[in-house]
Amino acid sequence: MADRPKVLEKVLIANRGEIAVRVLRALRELGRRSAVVYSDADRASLPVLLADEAHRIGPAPSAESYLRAEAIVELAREIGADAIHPGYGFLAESARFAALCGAAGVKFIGPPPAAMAAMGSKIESRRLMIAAGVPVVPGGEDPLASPAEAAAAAAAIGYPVMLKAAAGGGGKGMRLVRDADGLAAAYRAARSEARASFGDDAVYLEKLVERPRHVEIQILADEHGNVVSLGERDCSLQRRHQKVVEEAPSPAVDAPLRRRMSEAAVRAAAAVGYANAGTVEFLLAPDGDFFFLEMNTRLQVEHPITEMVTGIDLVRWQLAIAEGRPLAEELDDVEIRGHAFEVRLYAEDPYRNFAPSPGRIERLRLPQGPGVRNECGVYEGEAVTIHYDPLLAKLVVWGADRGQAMERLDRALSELRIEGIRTTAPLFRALLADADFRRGVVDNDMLDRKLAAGELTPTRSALQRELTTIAAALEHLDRHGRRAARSLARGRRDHWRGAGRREALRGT
Amino acid sequence: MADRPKVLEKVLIANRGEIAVRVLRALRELGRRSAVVYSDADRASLPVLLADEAHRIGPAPSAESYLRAEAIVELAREIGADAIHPGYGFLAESARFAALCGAAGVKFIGPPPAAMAAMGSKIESRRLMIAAGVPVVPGGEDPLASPAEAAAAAAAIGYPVMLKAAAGGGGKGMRLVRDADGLAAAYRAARSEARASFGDDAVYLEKLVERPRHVEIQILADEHGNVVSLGERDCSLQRRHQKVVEEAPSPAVDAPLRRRMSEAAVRAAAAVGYANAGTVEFLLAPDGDFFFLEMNTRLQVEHPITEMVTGIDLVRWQLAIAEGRPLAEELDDVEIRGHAFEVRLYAEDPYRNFAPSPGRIERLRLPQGPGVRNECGVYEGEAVTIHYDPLLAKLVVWGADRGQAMERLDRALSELRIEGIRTTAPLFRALLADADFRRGVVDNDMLDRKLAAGELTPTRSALQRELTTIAAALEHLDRHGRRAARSLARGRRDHWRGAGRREALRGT
Amino acid sequence: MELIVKHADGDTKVKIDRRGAEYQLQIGDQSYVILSAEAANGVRSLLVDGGQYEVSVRSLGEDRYEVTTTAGAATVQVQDPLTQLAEVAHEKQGGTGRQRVAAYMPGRVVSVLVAEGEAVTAGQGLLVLEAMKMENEIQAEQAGVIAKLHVTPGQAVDRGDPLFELEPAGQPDRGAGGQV
Amino acid sequence: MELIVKHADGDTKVKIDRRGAEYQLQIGDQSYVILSAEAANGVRSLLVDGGQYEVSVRSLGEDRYEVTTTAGAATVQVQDPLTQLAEVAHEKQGGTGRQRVAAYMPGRVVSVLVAEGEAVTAGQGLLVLEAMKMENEIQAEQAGVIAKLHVTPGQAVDRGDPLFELEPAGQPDRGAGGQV
Repeated sequence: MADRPKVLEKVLIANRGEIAVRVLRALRELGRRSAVVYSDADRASLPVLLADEAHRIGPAPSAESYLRAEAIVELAREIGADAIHPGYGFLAESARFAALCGAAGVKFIGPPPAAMAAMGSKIESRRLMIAAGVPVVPGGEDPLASPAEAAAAAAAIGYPVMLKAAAGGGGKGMRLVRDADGLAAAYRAARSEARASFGDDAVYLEKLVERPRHVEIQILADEHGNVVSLGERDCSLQRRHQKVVEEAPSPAVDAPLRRRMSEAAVRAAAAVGYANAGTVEFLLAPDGDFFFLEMNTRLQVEHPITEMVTGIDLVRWQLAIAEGRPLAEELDDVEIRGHAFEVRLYAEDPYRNFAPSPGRIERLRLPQGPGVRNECGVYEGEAVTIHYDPLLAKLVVWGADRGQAMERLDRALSELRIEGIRTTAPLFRALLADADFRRGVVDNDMLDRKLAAGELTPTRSALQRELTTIAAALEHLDRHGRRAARSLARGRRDHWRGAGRREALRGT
Repeated sequence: MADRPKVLEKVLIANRGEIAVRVLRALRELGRRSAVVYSDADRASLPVLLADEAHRIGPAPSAESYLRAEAIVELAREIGADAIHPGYGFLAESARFAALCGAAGVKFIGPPPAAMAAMGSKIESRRLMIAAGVPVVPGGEDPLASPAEAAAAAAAIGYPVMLKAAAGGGGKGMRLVRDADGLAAAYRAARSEARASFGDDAVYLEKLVERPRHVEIQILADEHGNVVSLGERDCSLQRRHQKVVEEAPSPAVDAPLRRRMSEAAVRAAAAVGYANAGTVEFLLAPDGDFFFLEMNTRLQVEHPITEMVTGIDLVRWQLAIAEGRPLAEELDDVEIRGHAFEVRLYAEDPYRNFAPSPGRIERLRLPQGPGVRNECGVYEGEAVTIHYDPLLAKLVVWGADRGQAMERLDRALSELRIEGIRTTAPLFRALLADADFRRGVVDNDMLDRKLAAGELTPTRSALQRELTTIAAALEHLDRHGRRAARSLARGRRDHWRGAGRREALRGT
Repeated sequence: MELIVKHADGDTKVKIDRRGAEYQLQIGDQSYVILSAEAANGVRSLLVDGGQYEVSVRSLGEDRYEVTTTAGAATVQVQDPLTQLAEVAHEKQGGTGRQRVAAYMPGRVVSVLVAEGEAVTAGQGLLVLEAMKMENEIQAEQAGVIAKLHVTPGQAVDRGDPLFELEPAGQPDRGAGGQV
Repeated sequence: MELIVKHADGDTKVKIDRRGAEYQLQIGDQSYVILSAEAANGVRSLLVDGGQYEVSVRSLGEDRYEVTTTAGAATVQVQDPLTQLAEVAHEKQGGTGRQRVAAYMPGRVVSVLVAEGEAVTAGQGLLVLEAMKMENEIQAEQAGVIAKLHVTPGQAVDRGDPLFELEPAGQPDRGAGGQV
């Protein structure tokens, strides 16, 4: 660990899109020189345009560009970068990459490789958390030899429980058991299904957390053993396990629960010798019990909502920590002010089952004004390619309370225009009209449930349809008014056009 | 005064540009219907595009559109608007307009006409403030009959003093007097100059406030007699008495002074039966004495910086107060968090003595990301006309402290692009490099002094000049590479072109 | 002038006339007087019945337009009645037949789940396309037989590239004018 | 290819060649290898000597360009040597003479401070234009005589409209090839 601060004068950002822009901004504010890598698909991307330096790292596919650990470390050395910021995704949680950086004398802006490795293993991290007194989902991966053994284990952790195949995955060999009566039959069924599916009939059980929320604690840890919590984010709104809306604070967390979760998160980080920014994810049960899920050993996509309610700049602190600076005292008891939401703007078509929607952004108007923050990685006129994660931008809003923040979000979405491609924006307006969401009564499966039931399908009002008709007719008249008049005089040729088209169809 | 809240369902905005957009956003967030008036020059302006309704009010000149008080009130009645928001400028401080609204049964979102009239008169407001115990600049407009009378008055208020012609203006008949020794001679000179200039030799004297700052207090007053202060803004950076940069809190104000100034401002508002949002402007002397300047009986241009450090939405409160709601208790002791700056982006060319710069905005990239708020009234592709105030947009930044806010401002300005017209943006980058500004050591005349001394003239580095050369050469080559090659073969015609131009010049 | 605006959910007939900046529109028995002003980049401000609406219209070619309102974007096609007649005539002559399906976005073919000549049911997965790190299964819109496959696994496709052709079940009957 | 880039503060000679996305530039004795990529709306990313620079170039016609860098905008003119020769020749033949001053922005003439035939000194106020609620005094760039006034108070002017013509002091001598 650094004895005295070593200023990181030049930092290489090993990422792209909005998170590269986020890190660039922090570096520019701190007066540090910023360098980005780019793939051929990203030569004229927004992060490149905003960077002090930009270096080609390979062709478009990630495996040949943003995932080339050795090449990126080599580049950092070549250009004299003092450090690498990995962003999220790509190499951000690769302990191997962090170690490569260390070996090359380039500071990795993140935790020590050992902490990453410990948290990267599901079994190892669970063991460490239990040892550190961090609550984990009761149960365990020890095989249960008989119905009686299963019944004893279930009684110990309490119903309902979930039987799972040790070799399993994908729901095969899984059985939900609500009470002791159903256990023996479910045990036998699960074993037999596990044998059939995986050739291994070992099963174990875990307590079932019903209607859980995903609540996570943001922590900062310096390289001198200090760890602080900056409160929670509620990320329960997920589509197929992908977060789409986050908020802070959580409507389900009060001050005492926040304190308990924060203490658990700080213990979790301390247990692995963590340093830098990190997030401890928990499942929160409706009764207020919470259970360690995993730790994300990097900056999170949704970090801005914590920044909005605390006033703390997490990326600045990542830099400061990497320079060996100790955490400031005022971080010990940060006050939460107001309420923040983040919605993720993906290039996906919510009217079409979230199909990817690459293409040129013909128009981009970001909302502005009070309480609005845009974390956007693209610009108007840019072509969104098929090569990477479809996250284009995040819209973040702040309000004095949850109600005001929702009003701002709705207002901001009404200003937002992304044209030429489809995005998830319409989903959020539908969500803002949903009574459960408005009351803050959500759980991790709610979005998928509602989508499956067709409840959140964005709709077009009769008025909007009429406007579409009007606008198209006006445009057509202005463009073709003269041509149309002419076409009356050559009706026969129009018939020809029709015939030509018919031929083409027959030819297929 | 309203007994119980009357919801203002539809509000007409009697303004244009960024302030119309600001008010629109608040209405949208509150779910109220918004209507704007537009002149012919503003038919496709940003406020029109964002409004629920838009109504033509006349041709481009303000006198025939935005200043047509009767027509605007009549329109409000016609369209069933419950209220009119005047923004700032135009009719915002017209007591007559406010009275017209009242007579028509349309709520004027601002103070009662009597309060506006009282504060609109320099002499009347000074009298009221003295009666209310609000400090005013010592001295007075009573003519001084002799050098002895002048000496007595000067001794009473303390040196230095300024002798002024009662009939005066423009510096004629003014004399600065630093001590008793110089008074008699200055008195005679001022009288004789006053007689020569105005045919009236009456002179009076006022205490001279040296190197004053412009510090103003934001207040909110409800219609039930409650008034609160939301702290101060420092607007000392002015060019020819026009504010260009504002910050909150003031680097010159500590907690006890803030309390004293706040108390004075609350007394000032109470003295005239004020209601709604208002600003009490003070001159702040380096020794901490402060003096009432005037009260602005409307929303200020620079209101966002107060919103940034308090978390309070002033336009929402304007609406709530106009609906007869009482101030919330939490407004009594609002905590200031962090530091905010606002810079005003005018369509003026700082490289050309701030000449107006109308034209089409060929490119507009607003800065985004943490701590940045744009209050922008225009869009890319819009033509800025010559008809109105040249304020295009305000860039507002927030930081955890003044240093971070300055870093953010510099970063945001580095992202900002407004092309096709010139703006004041380069001035602010020059200002951020100024040692006095960075230390917060400013006064009301500093900007003019430094500009006159050529200190803040934005400069282009050798590198930037080289880049300009390179970019132009590349563009020219890409456009004309082929044509240029051809032109070698027709050198004679190029000589002809030169000759043609010569002829044209001779013809003028 | 009369136009037909074809939405995904059906056609709307419009009678439209322009007088300067003012347009007179008739949709069904509803009449509108509309003021339109162009902002920039395809954006218009429409004043209709006391309301202001920001709409954005982008030409996609072939009289197709993408219109964006506050509710999002929709693609419509505008036809004058003569073109419309030609198309109706074509359909009456039994022009529908084999369904040719093209890629609606660029991507890579991950797997082909059917073989040429195979009978498929409506909704059955036919092939999997990958774009933006997400896999998308292309399903049969109706029952029929795979008449032709144009792609193989691993192949990159562009928007508009043909993927396969489907001969709908019972099609020959319908083509001969019989009732299904 | 050789070009002359004319800045407000002087001319710069450039030798430039393109090979694909790579440009070779020589300015004075400084050589550059530059990679350029176009973003959108006139914006380019230039990679020069390990630095990335976002520049924006807009053609103003007649080989004039407005270039915006982080330091703001500047207008330059690019000429190839032949055009340059033509202009130099023209100046040598004494083509400069009466100075014609045009409005550089649209506005309204508030007042005219001089009369035709009046002798003026450099820096003297000649007329006042109003635009955007601000008044702007137009001053004489050099001493001379007002040869012609094109405007009267109250008149609206467009960008480029002639305001007045100034016959510089001593001009007839210069025109005849004499030394001033």
